[in-house]
Amino acid sequence: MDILYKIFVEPFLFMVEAPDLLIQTLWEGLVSGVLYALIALGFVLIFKASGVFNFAQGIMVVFSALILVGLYEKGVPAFLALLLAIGAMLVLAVAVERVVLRPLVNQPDIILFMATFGLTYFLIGLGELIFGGNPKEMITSALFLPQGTTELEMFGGLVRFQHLDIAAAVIASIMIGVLAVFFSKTRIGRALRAVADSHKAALSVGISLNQIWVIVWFAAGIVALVAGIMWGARSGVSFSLQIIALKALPVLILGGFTSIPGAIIGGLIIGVGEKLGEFYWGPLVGGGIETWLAYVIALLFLLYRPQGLFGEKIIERI
Amino acid sequence: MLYREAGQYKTNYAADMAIFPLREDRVGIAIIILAAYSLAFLGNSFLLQAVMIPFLVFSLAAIGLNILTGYTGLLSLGTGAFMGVGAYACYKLMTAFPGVNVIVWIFASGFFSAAVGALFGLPSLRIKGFYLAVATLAAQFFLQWCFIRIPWLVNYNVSGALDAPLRTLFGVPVVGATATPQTRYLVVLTIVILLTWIASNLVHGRIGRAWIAIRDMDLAAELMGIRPLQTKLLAFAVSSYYCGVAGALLVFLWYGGAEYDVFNINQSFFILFMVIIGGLGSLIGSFFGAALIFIMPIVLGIVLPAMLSPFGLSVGADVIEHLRFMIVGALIIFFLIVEPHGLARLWQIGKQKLLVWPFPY
Amino acid sequence: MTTAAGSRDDTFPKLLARNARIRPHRIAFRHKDLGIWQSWTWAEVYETVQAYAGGLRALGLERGGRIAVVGHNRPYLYWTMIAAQWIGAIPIPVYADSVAEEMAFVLAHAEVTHAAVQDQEQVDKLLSVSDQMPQLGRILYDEDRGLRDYDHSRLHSIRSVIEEGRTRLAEASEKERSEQELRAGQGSELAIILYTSGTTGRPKGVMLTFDSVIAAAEIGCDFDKLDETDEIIAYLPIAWVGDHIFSYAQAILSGLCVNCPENPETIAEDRREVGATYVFAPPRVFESMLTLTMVRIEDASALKRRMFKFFIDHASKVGEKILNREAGVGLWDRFLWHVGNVLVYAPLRNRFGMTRVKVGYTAGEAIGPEIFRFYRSIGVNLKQLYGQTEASVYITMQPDGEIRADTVGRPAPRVEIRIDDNGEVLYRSPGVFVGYYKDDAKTAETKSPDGFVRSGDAGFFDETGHLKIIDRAKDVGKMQDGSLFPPKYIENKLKFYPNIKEAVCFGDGRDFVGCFINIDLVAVSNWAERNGVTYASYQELAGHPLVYDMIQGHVDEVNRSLASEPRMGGAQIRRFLILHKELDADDGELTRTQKVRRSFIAERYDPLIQALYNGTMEADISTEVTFEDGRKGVISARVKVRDMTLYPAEWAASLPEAAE
Amino acid sequence: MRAPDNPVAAKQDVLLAVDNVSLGFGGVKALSDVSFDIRKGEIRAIIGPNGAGKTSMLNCINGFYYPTEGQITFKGVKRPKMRPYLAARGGIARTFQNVALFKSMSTLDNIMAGRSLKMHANFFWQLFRHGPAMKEEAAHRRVVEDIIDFLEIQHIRKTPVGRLPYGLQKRVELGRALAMEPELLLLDEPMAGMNLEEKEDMSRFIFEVNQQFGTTIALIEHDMGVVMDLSDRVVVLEYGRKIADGTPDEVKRDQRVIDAYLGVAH
Repeated sequence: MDILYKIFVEPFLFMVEAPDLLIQTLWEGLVSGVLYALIALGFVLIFKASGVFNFAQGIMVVFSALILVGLYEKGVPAFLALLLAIGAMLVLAVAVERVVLRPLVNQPDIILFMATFGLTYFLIGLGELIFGGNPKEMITSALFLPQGTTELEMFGGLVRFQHLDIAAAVIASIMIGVLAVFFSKTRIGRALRAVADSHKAALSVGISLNQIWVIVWFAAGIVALVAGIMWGARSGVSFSLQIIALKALPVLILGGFTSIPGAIIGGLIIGVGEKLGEFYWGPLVGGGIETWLAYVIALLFLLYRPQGLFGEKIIERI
Repeated sequence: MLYREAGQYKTNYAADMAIFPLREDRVGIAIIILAAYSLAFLGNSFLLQAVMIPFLVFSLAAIGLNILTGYTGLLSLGTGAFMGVGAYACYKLMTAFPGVNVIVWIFASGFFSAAVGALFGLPSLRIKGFYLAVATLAAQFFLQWCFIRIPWLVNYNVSGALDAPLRTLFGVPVVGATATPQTRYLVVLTIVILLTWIASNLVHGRIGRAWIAIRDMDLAAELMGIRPLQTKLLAFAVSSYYCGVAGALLVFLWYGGAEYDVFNINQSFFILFMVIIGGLGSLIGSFFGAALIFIMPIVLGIVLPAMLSPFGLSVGADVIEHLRFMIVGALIIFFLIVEPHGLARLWQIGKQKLLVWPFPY
Repeated sequence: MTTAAGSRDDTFPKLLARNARIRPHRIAFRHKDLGIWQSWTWAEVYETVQAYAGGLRALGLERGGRIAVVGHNRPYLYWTMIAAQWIGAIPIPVYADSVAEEMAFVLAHAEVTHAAVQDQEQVDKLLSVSDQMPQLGRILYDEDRGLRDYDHSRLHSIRSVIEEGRTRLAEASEKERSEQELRAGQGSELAIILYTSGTTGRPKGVMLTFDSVIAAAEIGCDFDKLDETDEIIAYLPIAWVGDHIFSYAQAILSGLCVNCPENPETIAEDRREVGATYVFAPPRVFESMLTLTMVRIEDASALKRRMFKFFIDHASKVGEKILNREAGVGLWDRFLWHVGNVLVYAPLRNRFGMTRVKVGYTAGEAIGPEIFRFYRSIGVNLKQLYGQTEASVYITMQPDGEIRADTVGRPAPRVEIRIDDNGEVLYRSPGVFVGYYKDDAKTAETKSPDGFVRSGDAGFFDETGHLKIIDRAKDVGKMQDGSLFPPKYIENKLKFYPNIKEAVCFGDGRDFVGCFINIDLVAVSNWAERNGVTYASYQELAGHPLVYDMIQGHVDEVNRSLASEPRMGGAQIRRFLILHKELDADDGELTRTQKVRRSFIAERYDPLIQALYNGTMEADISTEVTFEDGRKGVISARVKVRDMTLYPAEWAASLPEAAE
Repeated sequence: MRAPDNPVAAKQDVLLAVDNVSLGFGGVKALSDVSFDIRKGEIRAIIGPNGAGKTSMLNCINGFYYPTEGQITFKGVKRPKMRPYLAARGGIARTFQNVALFKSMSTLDNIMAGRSLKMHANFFWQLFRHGPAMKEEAAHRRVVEDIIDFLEIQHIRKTPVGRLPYGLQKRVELGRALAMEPELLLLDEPMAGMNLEEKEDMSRFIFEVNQQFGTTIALIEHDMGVVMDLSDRVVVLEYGRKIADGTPDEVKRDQRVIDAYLGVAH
């Protein structure tokens, strides 16, 4: 009975008793949720347009941030480095389309999935070869990202809002908004949506499939760069970031692989759920449950609704 | 070219359905097994310890994953954790019952990972494809967390690591610091051969057909009375058994002790590479994949410095490491482009060519 | 030895009993059925046949009665023959692919009262013409598939007949009677009647006694030292004398094992599985295997093609000598041949299912010398023999070490040969037939009172004592200018080319030789694919100018070779055309053994012959054809004619040794 | 080819009854209020224009879909909501409109897979592929060989089905269904995309299955000639509703059927 009490009653009592801590936890969850969503967005972009489950999205986050920081360290001005990093993402998109996607067109999903594994290895090797394997500091101030903390007093306690987190939330929201507009209002965006529905439809819009792949990979690259800057600013730029990128998977599961709003909401749910779980229930089992809680949440959710939050009900046909 | 199948007629179904119906294949297998055993006496301990033992261990794990992903079509990213379950179970059994022969515990440890695997396979009835991969990812991270957080698993060892106590077989040390690479190689080889034979029996019989049926066309399979959940759970269990045994072998007959970190997500990916590059749905492909993915970096590590030094290039160990990553990554893409069905398909094509030689078909 | 010693075992049932006694556990028959090679030992066959014989007697088959056997090579059909012989009845095997009318003629002519057939298809055929053979009482079948709902008052499954016999044999008296029946058979009695399809007219029933069939089988068994370890694959029509001697008589005599393929579609694979040690096939089988080989090799990679060509060329230089164990092959050449053996010859033999072949025979028609040499050069001990139904096969054979492509060998043991004034070959042997069934006139025409039989073939002995067959005696014609016109000789030269499936030459009594050519669809379509020739139908392909060009090249080569041979220079082909349809046995253009019916073709394609000889370059033709399902239709086409330039004959127009 | 008054079907034993079945996906109604029965031993055709709900009907019958309204009674037992393998276990086998073979397996293995329900050798023996497991394999192989023989596909026994031409694939699929020794065999357009000769063969096989093994057959087919020739009774669907039911002759004369289906050249 004691254990049930500890699981089902005590944490909630604690939430009510110290609402400031709850707010703090929710806020932190929200911020990481937005960033998860941003990474997941990269997956969604590529998955929607090419059906490729891009495992390398995580490494692209690290890789792009690494280029930015690495170039800056070598004396390149910050915003030039930013432009160059964007350029590198374009080069990567073109290269991936030429070397990986084009030869593997029409192969089963798992083969393309594995190819992005190969890409991951390649990028890890390349990144470390050029910039070394040591973790780096994100060039926060050079990019004029805000620093410092605002402490608000509420509910009888202090709640800390890091300016960086606020900026991250705002930038990510803007990014998401831009993408949404891009998809619904521009010709290319509509073409991309058409591709998601059928490849033939895309051809009728007058954009070749190859071009579309380059565009989405480039877009995903930019999203990765933004995510990389934000994550990097919070926890440094290193290859361990790619594990965080794996968190995008449960996000995608919740939101569905093809839905942008799904990715956002899924990101928030995972981010918040994870932080709440760690803070209120983690101590019961010795902590550290953040590493797996997201997946278990996704798994439980899947059992209830296999098609995700925004996916359509799958009607199996034979 | 080497085949002389003329005159090899079958007068009963058992012979016709044999796994190697042609004499030449049987002879080939016998030669390979013989060569593998003689290697124990011919090879030096570097070859046995650093190449052959890990190659065999990874082959076994790859067979395990292949049963799940290759034969049954269920993508798993939790291989590393299932291997870990086997290793930890073996450790607990070995230390709790030191009197029982360690070989028994190696085989028994697989049952624990089988049970855990089946448990995490339960969602497979409802979810498919990448969605299922996430379920196995949950297994991976959850189990890894368990390895760290439950000190009971390492008998409250302060280092938190698994160690390998001395265990003997017929008086010869097989586990522990004093076990020679030769002995360990022989034990690993025998276990791998035995389990490969069993896997081959399974995949060629009713169970294997059910697995493949589920993979190829799950709805049709179900409409023919193949129970999806049972079949998939069996695949999870058998697959995890193999991974578990491989994990136990990895810790106690190769590393001689290990930390939880051995069974991380990268290990899972590593095995998955082997299966994909080797060939989904092929036992021999598992060996090829293990050979390529495991041995290639070793070879690169030896070859690259030799190749780069004439150009006066800096050849620090870290550079080699980075180049290795790049080359492995590029090769994976290259192999997928050249032969998406893996090395096993090349092998099969080669055999077919030999069979119809000198004709092209 | 394995041959029938003494006179005791002078019938096949007696020989079977002997086999069951001396080698009860050796495998006698295998049949690829239900996916595996079902096997029967001699003891099992003996037991089954004895029961079967009793069952047949119960169905009213009597000594001297006749039973037709219709179908592909199946153990139960072979056993029908031996069971019938057990009780003194005469089995009459019939070609399985005969149309109902042909079958009705034979069955009515032979007055059969019983028929044992393979399956529903044959039952239907017989029932459809049952009014033409009122004496046919009972039909037995091997496969019951689809026959369930048939009226079974006169229909029996072979297995039920055997079962019935088995029940009866349980009684001692019946057993005794069965043994009596077995002993009652005499070697001098009629063993079998084989209907030859003949190139003209209705089939004739060749009557053979046990003595002659066994004598003939002995010739073969002794000659090649066959024994119970040998394996043969039985896939040729059971009504053909070749199959009867090789897969029936010699099998029972020497105790070798007979393997029956699963069905006609799987023969190539079944042949490979069995890996026969003793092979018998008409030239067309070897021809089509070679054609397929060449076609497939064309699709191989360039390197492999060059390797193949190199070693095949090398084999054609030294392979035969090595097989013949002749001296004069250098060490290097020998070494190269062995390398070739590993890389090409042995794998090829394996693909042909000839890995274990001790000796193979080709007979029935002349084989193209190049084809013959090809097989020998890659190490297949292929030999030619010359034989006829009337001789129970054996007339001449090629002893080891004296194997040549252009002759058919020396007279077989116990065979005497005489060459007639007009060049016709006559022979006498223990294997010769009794006579044509119910056709004394024909018998008298063919068989002289002193026992010599007219072969109908023209030939001569060369200086080494080997017989050389030129053509059918009546077919060797003379042209206007008196030069010799051996049509088949020319046609065989043409048919050597894989692209040419069939050729029909005309020239008797004419100014020059003209020729119809049938392209080989497999080879030519493959060629077309490689050369970018597109076509929609056989007809279009056959009429394609590029195909004509290619065939013209072949004809030109034949002409050159004819010009270089004695007396053949006048028989060069001056004009040819490619037929718009394949010659087909269903249309009566070929015999059931795939020989061309020259006169019938001449009549049917008269407008084309006119065109050949009146100088026009095109002619229209329409012919009636029979489709596979028996429907008839009309094909018409415009066929082009090509002119050839001739080579000057190198030899004078006389050949002193021709008519020895 | 066949007398309309089939003596077996005349027994009137109902094997499967469909009562007022409706089926909807979201807003779309695939079947509305369809009722008919299938009698033991008969060949029952389900025809109708494209999108009439024929395949949905079969999917309901073998438990792949569960009707939103109405019920299905099989062998006198009302069918609960269940997984399709239970329908298979109950004796319903089926082929598919778009061949649904296990494409990486050989013909033999595909048909062997159809025997899954009948094979029981335990896991232990499966590990060693000896003893009871091997004996069982051989025994079922024997049965499968009979089917191969019946369908005349000996020459492709060991060919991976993915390499076979379409017509042969359909034949193998029929073989796989036959391997289940079903009481009720559902055939979804068994002759679609076949040439005349293949159609004739397939008709013969279907007819012989019905005659020799007494298997009840329900088939969807577009070729009217085949349907009229082969079936004892025909049910006609249009837009998910039943518009006619009866012998081929009756159906042919039905005005609604003529309007809906037969009138248009098909």
